[in-house]
Amino acid sequence: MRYLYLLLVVLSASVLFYATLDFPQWGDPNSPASLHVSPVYLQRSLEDTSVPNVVTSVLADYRGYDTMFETTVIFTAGLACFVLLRVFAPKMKDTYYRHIQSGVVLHIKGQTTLLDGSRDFERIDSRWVPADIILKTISRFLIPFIQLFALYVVAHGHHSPGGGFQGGVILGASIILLSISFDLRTGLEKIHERGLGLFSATGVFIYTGIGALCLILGKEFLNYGVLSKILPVDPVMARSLGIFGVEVGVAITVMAVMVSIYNYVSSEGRLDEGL
Amino acid sequence: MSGTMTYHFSVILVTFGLLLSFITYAMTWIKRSLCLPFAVLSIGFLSYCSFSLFILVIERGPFEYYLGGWPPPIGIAYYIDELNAFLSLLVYLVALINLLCNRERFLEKQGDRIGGTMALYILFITGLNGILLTADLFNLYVLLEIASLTGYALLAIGDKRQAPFASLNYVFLGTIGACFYLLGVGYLYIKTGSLNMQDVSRLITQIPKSPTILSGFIFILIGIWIKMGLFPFHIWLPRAYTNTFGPISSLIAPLGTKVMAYVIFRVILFVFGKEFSFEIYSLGHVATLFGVAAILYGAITALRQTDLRRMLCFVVITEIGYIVAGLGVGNINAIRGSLLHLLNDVAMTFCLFLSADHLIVNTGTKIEELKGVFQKTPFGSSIYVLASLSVIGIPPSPGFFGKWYLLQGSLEAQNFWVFGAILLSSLLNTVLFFRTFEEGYYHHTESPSYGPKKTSLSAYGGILASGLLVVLMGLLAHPIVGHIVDPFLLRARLP
Amino acid sequence: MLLALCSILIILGMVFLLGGSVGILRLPDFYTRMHPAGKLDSMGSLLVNLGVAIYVALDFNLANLLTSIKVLLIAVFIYLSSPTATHCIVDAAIRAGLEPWKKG
Amino acid sequence: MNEIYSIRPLWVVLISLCAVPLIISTKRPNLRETWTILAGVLKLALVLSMLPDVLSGSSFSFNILTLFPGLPFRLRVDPMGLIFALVASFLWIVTSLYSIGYMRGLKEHSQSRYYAFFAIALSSTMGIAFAANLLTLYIFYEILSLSTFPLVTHHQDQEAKASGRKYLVYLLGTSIGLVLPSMIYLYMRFNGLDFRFGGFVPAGGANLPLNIACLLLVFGFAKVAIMPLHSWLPAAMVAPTPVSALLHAVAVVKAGAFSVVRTILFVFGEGFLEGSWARPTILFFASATVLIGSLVALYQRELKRLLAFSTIAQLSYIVLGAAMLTEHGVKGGILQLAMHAFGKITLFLGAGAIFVATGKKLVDQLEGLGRTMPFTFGAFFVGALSIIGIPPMGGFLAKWELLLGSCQSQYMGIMGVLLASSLLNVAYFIPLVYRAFFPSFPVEGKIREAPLFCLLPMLATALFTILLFFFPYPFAQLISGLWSQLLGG
Repeated sequence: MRYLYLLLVVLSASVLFYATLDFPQWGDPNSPASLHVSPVYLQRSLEDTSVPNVVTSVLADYRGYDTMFETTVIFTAGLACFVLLRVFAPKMKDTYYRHIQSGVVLHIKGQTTLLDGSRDFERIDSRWVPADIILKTISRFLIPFIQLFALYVVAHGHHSPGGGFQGGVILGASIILLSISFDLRTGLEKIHERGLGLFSATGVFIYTGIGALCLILGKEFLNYGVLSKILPVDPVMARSLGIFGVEVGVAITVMAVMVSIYNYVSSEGRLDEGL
Repeated sequence: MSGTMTYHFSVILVTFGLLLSFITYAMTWIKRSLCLPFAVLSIGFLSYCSFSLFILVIERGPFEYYLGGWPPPIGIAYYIDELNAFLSLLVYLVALINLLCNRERFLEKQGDRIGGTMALYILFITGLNGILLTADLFNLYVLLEIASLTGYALLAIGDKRQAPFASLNYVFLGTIGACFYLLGVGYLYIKTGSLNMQDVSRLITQIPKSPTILSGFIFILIGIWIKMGLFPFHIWLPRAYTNTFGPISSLIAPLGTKVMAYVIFRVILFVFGKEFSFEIYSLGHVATLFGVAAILYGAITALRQTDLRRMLCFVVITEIGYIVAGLGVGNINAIRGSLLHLLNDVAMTFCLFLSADHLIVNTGTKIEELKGVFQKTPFGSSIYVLASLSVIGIPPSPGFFGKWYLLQGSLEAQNFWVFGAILLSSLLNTVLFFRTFEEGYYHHTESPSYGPKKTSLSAYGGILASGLLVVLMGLLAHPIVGHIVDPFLLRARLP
Repeated sequence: MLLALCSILIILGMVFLLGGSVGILRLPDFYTRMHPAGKLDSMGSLLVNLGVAIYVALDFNLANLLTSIKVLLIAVFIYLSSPTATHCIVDAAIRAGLEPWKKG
Repeated sequence: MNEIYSIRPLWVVLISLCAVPLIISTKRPNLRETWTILAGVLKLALVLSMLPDVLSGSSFSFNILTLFPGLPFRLRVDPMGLIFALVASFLWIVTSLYSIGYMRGLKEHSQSRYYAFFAIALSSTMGIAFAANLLTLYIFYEILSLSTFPLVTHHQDQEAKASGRKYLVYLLGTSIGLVLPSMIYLYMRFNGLDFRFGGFVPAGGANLPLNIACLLLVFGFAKVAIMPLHSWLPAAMVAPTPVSALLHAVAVVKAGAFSVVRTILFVFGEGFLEGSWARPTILFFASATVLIGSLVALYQRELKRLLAFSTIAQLSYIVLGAAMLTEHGVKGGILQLAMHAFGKITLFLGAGAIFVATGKKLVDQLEGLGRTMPFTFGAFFVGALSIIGIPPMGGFLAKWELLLGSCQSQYMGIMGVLLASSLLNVAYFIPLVYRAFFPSFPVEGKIREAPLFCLLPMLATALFTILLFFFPYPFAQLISGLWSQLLGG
């Protein structure tokens, strides 16, 4: 059986090498790929969409439909984690509470909500690591900057590398950092499961909704130009704005999905105790 | 206005599918009890759209839809013809019936997660519809990812503990398949610079002998074959479909593989073209080989199974073999047979899995546990018998018509391998199904737990509807060939 | 003059980075290896970033000034995050019970 | 000859199918059986209503839908189909009445299912009779195989299971494995499968694939039980007796024989078969079946198995008659289709009546029963005489025509076969009846006549067997009409 697999690998590799026989030269400006459609994108991007970054205009406008599904793929990943991992069960059987002043830890068997919300006690994880003051302070300081940067990346996609996916990832990372450096419950206090769920759906909904809005306004799906009917701009600028709206949607979904995947995976779907 | 609206139905089908699935998921966090009714309504609405689209295509002939208003090859286009409009209608019907039939079971199994499950459910059929309608090779890949991802997630919801592992196994193989497809599309792009099917097809005819194009062809073909579960690439299929939650298997088993089979036809006939595939390179021999192997392997291995649903999985593998073998024979009657069989198989496999699932709920998954089930649930089991007879190919069931064209085509091409394999597998299928009939029919169990599980009226309605679908497909076989399959073949420039 | 300064800064930074890399490879155990990874890398990247910032700002206008500020900000954030990360890793290792290396 | 486009043939087919939901839905046995009988009477009335028109030379036809290009799902009533339909629909009523007595007498289980499948089987038999092309016939043929499966395996025990398997393997195996390929080949070559008098296959019997196709069809319709594809028939004897009667006299085997006659006369026809080697092959196998079947019947101890082998032999008469392709041969074959039905059903009903009244199945046990059950055995005697072919029983007419036909044909050997077989028939029937009336030892025990519901149908069929000798008018007329059409076409 092992040799069979080896044979398969060799076969695939040989087909791959065989394919290279007819490859155009590396970076050849006369290769078919750079003669057929690409020049159109390069020349017309700015006048069609008023977006100088060709990557963004191809991504979100010329082939915006693909990107919509890519965003949906991310949404689906979050959805799959929710469906497969989420356990709507009550809290862990055993809970631990720490008296903040004295540092005494109470191990409570069975369920209780008595000490929740108490000022003197804090709930801690069963495998508790004492709070690290350096980490907490630094992340508290850094997180706003990270989020600011994320917004910058989202907004700056028109001009420089960036856009919804990258910005969303950075935004999500900031919240995951919060959950790691404090604990899962702190992260969930800032943005709880319901919010994440709604955000992840809302983001893709914004993308698809903008497309559908174009449809309702009487043009093809995702034909942002028609948004000029409701926006006080010309069709080209409307395309640019449409792309921006879409990018925002992508960022929201990516952020929410990243965080919720982290939450579900790290807490085995209970959203009770994290890493 | 209404005319243009129906023109937009092509894209509404897919994008509103997305929108509705997002809302369904969001509903989890607003009012959970509304998720399921909303999902049912959504699929109902989409089925209606699909039906209007189908009527439109039948009335006016095929048309293109430019997404974002960019004409291809700059943008992405949809190409809607009779065949894919009909298949999409079938997909929605199957999804609707399956959901209606298994509402309670979904709710019981998934509880508070029902919103997410329903969103995945809608996304899955939406992805399949996108695959059907698109005319862009890369867009097809993206939608393939959607359909696969949702498929993995749905299949991991298991009756049995092995379900997640089986699904993981599928994830690995499915990813390899998708990668191969993407690699192939990449090679085509390197040599043509385009992703639109029509455009690529035009450009390929200028450089048919390029090794890169050939490699792309091979990779795309193998990628899709893995996804559709053709014989040597099928190993994920029985495990994934057997262990999963029953209503999921009755959704994915009929739809997943058949839509991929449609992609094969689309790619071979409309991208690479008949000359490239059959005359320059001898796809015919390869496909015949694989197809015959799949038919025989599926039919023989199915005989060895003790688990009912696993047995049906091998029946699915056999059916895939028919479709590929018909493609391999390559003349008009055989391909007509393949396509007709593909369409019929959606209905047949669906009915088979749905009714078998009903039997399984009442007894157990093993065939020997079926004892006396025909007395317990005479209605469900008679639909099971109907579907089985259709798979065997008893006229006037739909299975018969597909086989007839396949046999006629292979006889015309003097391809006796395919001819013999189809006949033999029909006979083996007879043995196979009558084995289950015997178990169900003969043994009385007079135990105190005797009596059917409580089954709601809608479940019976769903099973009945699936049976009716099979009967209708059989009765309408000739119009289907005349109005749906033949125009498709005509445009593929088959004689 | 300033060009020479930034050359010196960048080269010095590289020396620190090289030292850090050699240290990670050559030092005997986990804790000692974290030492160059934390300290020398921070110093090296600070120097290199400083050099780059000055180099960019040589041709003085608003855009370049902004760029050089961005580069300096990178240095600041590396200075914040890199030691914290090292600290956390070492902390985790101590909690996990990894014994420090003792000669002999 | 004019065609009447009418929905009536479809109604004939559907009427018993429509009765199925009524039969299933009702809980009360009386009502259920009323539906059955009612459907039967209606069916017979509809068939009879078509008789005058068909006798005057017209035919009814009805297109249901198109299955393949140039190949509709079509019903057409011609004289030959009408003969079969008349026999089957009349005997359905008789069998249903008999079933009431039999099933209630033995307190059988699942009677609703039994009547429902009985009705479906009859529907498909009508479909076979009225099929206008080979594919339509094939469709109904398959439905008949499937709908009789639950009847054959009605007892649901180990023995029934084994015979059920055999039944299906033989019938479905041959129809999928042999008939289907041959049919597809013919369709491919001639672009249609419509039955035409004299066949649609052009003359020129040397064509190898066509010869093979012909043999595949004749042997593929395994319901006719030409050896070596006969062994399902004795196995299917485990069924309740009314089912055996249906299988062996009315629906199943006659459907096979009918299909073979259709194949020989309406698909291939004289022109093709004249010079082909398929025809001698068929004649050889049919003759062998006649002789071997009768010989094997001599050695059977169980009454129903004896009748089964007798059926195997008698069915091949029909094939012989058709394959002789002479006027009297064909007439004899088709007459045999009707006459044998009446004779054999009388015998089966008799066997069933004996079983209901006494519980006896074996030939030896019949000793002396004729004294206590005079009506049953009287009817049995009439049936036996008809099968042997002794006047004044209907069977004689068929044998007479067959013998005339064999004189006309070039195969004189067939005459020998027919005569030898008649002698063998005498050899296995007469001692049986003789011993029933004149036992070699005194018989004790209280045995009474069979229940009235069993007795009356049997007497009716016996009476008809005799009447058909004196008044064969509709059948003979239909057959001459058919023959003149054959000559004309």
